[in-house]
Amino acid sequence: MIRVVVQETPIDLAAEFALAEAEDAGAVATFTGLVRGDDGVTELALEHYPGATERALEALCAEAVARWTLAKAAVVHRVGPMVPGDRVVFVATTARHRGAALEACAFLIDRLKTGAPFWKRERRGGDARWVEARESDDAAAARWG
Amino acid sequence: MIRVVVQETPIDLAAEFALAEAEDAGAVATFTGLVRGDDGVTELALEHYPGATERALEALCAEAVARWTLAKAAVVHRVGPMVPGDRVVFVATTARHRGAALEACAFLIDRLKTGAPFWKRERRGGDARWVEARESDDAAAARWG
Amino acid sequence: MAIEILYFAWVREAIGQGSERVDPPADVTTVAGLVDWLALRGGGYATAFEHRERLRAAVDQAFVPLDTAIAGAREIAIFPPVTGG
Amino acid sequence: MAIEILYFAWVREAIGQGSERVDPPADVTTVAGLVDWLALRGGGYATAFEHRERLRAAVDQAFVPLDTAIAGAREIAIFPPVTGG
Repeated sequence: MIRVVVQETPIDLAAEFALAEAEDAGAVATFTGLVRGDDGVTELALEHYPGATERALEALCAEAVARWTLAKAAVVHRVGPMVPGDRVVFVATTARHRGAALEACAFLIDRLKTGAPFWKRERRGGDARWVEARESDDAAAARWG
Repeated sequence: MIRVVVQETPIDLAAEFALAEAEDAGAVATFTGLVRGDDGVTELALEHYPGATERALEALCAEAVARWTLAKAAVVHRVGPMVPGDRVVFVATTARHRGAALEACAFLIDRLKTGAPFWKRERRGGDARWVEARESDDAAAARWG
Repeated sequence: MAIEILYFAWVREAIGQGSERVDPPADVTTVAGLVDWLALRGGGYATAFEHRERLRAAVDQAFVPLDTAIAGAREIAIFPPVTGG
Repeated sequence: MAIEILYFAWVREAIGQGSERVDPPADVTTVAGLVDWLALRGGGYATAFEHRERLRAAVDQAFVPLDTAIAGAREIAIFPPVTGG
């Protein structure tokens, strides 16, 4: 089962966890990305490409489900303005065994960094700038072949 | 920060997640192990070595925090009788970057399978038996050196 | 051949709008050619498209290299490298 | 030299108790020696300790090989390979 949501509202972890655990699959791995406030960022805004984003995330989830025989892959991504501490992205993978769930979770977060059309703009006080793509993200995505 | 709890009561994910996110660290990885009911198990009982268990888990968390520069490592392990769907173990790691959080989470769950004194007994109807140690668990733990 | 063009992030900001319909001449056959043709308008277009190596594109919502042909495309998006997650 | 011995899982079940205090003779110097000495009691002890390769041990709550010396130990635990998580 695949669950992909792109939303402007806060990510509800309790609800997402309940969905992930409902699969009776033994192992649930999750990754949550939060807006960091430790480098002076006061606001993070995410723009996306409606339609294309969901298609890209669904394709990544389908690849993960097939490659690791997952019971479930879920990606919930927030867009719009956020503040430090807000959840930006939540990934959950459910499988019979832990290795599959953990690897697939790492795969999804690495690949969605470079393979889904999201753009981040950081605001520090009065100064706003678009975040540059990082080579380390390309390298992380590339290791999955 | 290290959080180790061995408890007979159900694991409260919402409370554990709130603690993990309170670190303002950007990346939170979790693993949850659930009792599977798909192979006829009607009850899973976990026995442990009080005192030694907590010491072993704290040592594993300290190793993970040092090796991956984590903001936090948490292991919450349930003991006593459980039924399918119940959470057996919850691991959370919090770090500045996702790679560290994900790797440390996998390390902790692999190592606690072989390095902490827990013993599982499965009941299928009227038949109860102690679970045998698996070589695949030893192999998974060994890959962390 | 009218095509819907979408712009995102700083490409959108420089151009001043998120989408428009354009009807390029017949000798514009690839995404790169479309970018060249739009850049001729100057102003925000010239700014947005100044550094071609910083541009990425999608044709009908599929990521593609800039030398991809645009024959038959209904929707073309031009944007910076993605920075999600 | 009185030592607290703890048993877990099927070792505990076979022996019929989770802990006891014992006072082994002076020629019992290692965990393996202690196991040999206890097995001489027969019954549940002989059953629990029949397959030595299936036994693990801790001395004062630290995991150790069975050939570890027990001089000065306050608490020794004997149990099967762990199966947690």
